[in-house]
Amino acid sequence: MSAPVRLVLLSHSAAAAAGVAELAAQVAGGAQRVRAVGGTADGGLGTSADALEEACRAALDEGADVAVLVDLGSAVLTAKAWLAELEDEELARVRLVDAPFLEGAVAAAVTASTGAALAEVVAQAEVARGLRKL
Amino acid sequence: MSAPVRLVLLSHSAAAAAGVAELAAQVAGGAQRVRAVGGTADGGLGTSADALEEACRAALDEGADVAVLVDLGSAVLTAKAWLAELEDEELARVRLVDAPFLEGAVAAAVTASTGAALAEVVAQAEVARGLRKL
Amino acid sequence: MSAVAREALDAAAAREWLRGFAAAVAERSGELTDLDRPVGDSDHGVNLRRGTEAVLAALDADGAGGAGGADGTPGQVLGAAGRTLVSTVGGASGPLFGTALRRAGKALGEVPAADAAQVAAALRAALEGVVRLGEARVGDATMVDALDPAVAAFERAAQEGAPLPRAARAAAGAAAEGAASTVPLVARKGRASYLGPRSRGHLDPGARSVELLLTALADALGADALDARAGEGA
Amino acid sequence: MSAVAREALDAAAAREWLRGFAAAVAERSGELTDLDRPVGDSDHGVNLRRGTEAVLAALDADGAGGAGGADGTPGQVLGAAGRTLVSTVGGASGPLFGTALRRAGKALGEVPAADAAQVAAALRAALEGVVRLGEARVGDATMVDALDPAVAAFERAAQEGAPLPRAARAAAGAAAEGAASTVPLVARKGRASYLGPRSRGHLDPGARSVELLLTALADALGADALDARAGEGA
Ligand SMILES: Nc1ncnc2c1ncn2[C@@H]1O[C@H](COP(=O)(O)OP(=O)(O)O)[C@@H](O)[C@H]1O
Ligand SMILES: Nc1ncnc2c1ncn2[C@@H]1O[C@H](COP(=O)(O)OP(=O)(O)O)[C@@H](O)[C@H]1O
Ligand SMILES: [Mg+2]
Ligand SMILES: [Mg+2]
Ligand SMILES: [Mg+2]
Ligand SMILES: [Mg+2]
Repeated sequence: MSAPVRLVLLSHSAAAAAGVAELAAQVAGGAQRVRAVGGTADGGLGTSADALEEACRAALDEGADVAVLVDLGSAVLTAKAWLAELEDEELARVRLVDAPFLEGAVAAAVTASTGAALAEVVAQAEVARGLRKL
Repeated sequence: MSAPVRLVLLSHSAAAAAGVAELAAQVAGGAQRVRAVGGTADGGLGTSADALEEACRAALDEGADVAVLVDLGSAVLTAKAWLAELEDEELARVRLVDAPFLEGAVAAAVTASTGAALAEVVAQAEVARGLRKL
Repeated sequence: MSAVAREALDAAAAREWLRGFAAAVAERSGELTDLDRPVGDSDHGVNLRRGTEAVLAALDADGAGGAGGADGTPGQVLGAAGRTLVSTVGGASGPLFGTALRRAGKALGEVPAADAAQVAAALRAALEGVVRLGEARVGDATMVDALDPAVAAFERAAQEGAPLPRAARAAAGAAAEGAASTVPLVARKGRASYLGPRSRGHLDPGARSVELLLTALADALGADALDARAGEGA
Repeated sequence: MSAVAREALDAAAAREWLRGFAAAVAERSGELTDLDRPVGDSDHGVNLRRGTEAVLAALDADGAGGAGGADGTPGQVLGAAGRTLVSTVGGASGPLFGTALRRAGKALGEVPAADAAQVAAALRAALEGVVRLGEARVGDATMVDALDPAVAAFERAAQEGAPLPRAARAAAGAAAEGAASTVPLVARKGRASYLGPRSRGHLDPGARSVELLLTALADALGADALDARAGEGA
């Protein structure tokens, strides 16, 4: 059996992260699977590497694998800079997802809720890139 | 000169709409260009056609054109059902955008901030579909 | 439920239809939400109930005067209810059911009392509106799987000269079968489609609601009274 | 600013470098943010200031003992500051400057006092870290347009046997030119790239900060003292 997958949603906006987490948790049938990380420590718009680390660490420590979704380019940099510090064993358990923030989070949450493994969760979220709505 | 363009962001989550609006307003250099519409009238997750109508109507009444971004499939239905009731003159001034919610909103906001016309704002937002982050 | 079989859908019957639908949704709200759990976001009953309660409130507020009043046409009654559903439901079912009722209302036009053929045309318009909006086809595991055969059954009955209530009962039966047919299907529209093949094995909640809607129509038209009479006659 | 020209970058010099950078950022914070207005989101000065203040606080807290203390190596001092920047800045410049300092620190390894060649290698590692993380090339209108020529100028000076402070001054000069070179460019990385061709005509804020960083290095190494002495000697 593969490890359960937790989502970490990293946005420059605390509200955007929390709102998307709320949507993802609804389709995933449970908030425990999704962690929102948004805004700077002083409440402004930005990303906090410390908050990212804390959210990912909590999931890893529970034995879960982690899919990280990011909003804008600089969140990618924050996430990649943090990933660069991980040891190989943990690095294999965290994946940065190349997907639209909200759509990818919802797709990942649905997939994770079925007990799918990290690679499958990431793949489904990345399918959301390019999906048409109309 | 083309009409100014306002964005209306329709999400099932009030927080998601507000957070994305906050990000879009930051890059667009002004909150007056972006309206967040999220959640049901009773504060739950869902979309309110009335709130959508109100936000779009306010923009149209100011003489602005409107680009509507939506989060999930049922928001598309809400928006399309509302659009179906518009008269042709107004219908030409409102466009439903086929783009990822956050990424499309940011691209649309940047484009709108340059004074671009509705068609160009929509086109730039739709480019965000399929863009890679990594 | 009408104690007498009606020969036409007038404004009073339309109001009774909507009230009956609202009552059924209120009663089955939990079941509808449960159906939405495995394949959706567990809100279908809550959504529809919010909408139908708003419809009830508007009917009550209008009294006998406004569009919903005794003076209105059935088309006005349905159109107003459709707008209320679009405004208030909050989920996909709002614009879909709302569009259905609005289109039906529009198709009825100004007629004060619609006969079976006119109701058939209105239901066909409702289906077309739902399909145009949601782009689902039969087999996609949505409400269309209930509404499409229901409309076809109503048309068939009307063409064969069945009385209006019986056509409605046939439609309700076909809707129930159509809803049941969604169980083995893979959803291709709506939230359930996010699940891909894992959506198989569940009855689509919106299809069940369509069954409730058409059952309410048959009830409002007095299909049972007709059946009872038929039973007596036999 | 060091009153005497230094022959090596030791931990004390590294700390002075970081303090000088923090002071420059504090002084120019408004300008940096203004540069970020037309092409970005008007927060570059605020971002970097948040980060460099955290670096100062950590230096103060460490006193003479910890990684930032007199006993540490310059590599430790820079590595710790880099981690602080990644943690605290909140914008793209955080991971980028943070990675630059961490990579520089790592390249310095355990040396207690780095000579010009070792500092050159550290700066090259910093540049490589920034490029690997951000994937910008020269000409994309980012901080790389300042850092790349600065590292090249430093290496050239070091190879030609220039004293450490003079190599740093050459790097600072090249960074300034590199920053200015971004004005006519279309941004292809970072937020400014959202603007497409409309990003043309503006100096990249991150490139200006790199200029401040290298100027602070030259100052911390006492380049001015060296120049003054050279002036006296002439
Ligand atoms: N595109 C569509 N076409 C037809 N019916 C749809 C479509 N999308 C959703 N539905 C119907 O809507 C029902 C779900 O309604 P509801 O739960 O109220 O909305 P939501 O999915 O937004 O939470 C589904 O069971 C399905 O019958
Ligand atoms: N991918 C990248 N590669 C190199 N430098 C980058 C990249 N993205 C952004 N930058 C630099 O970061 C600067 C902006 O920093 P800052 O305003 O603090 O962050 P943000 O853009 O997240 O608000 C830009 O001026 C540019 O020099
Ligand atoms: Mg639902
Ligand atoms: Mg819903
Ligand atoms: Mg910025
Ligand atoms: Mg920023």
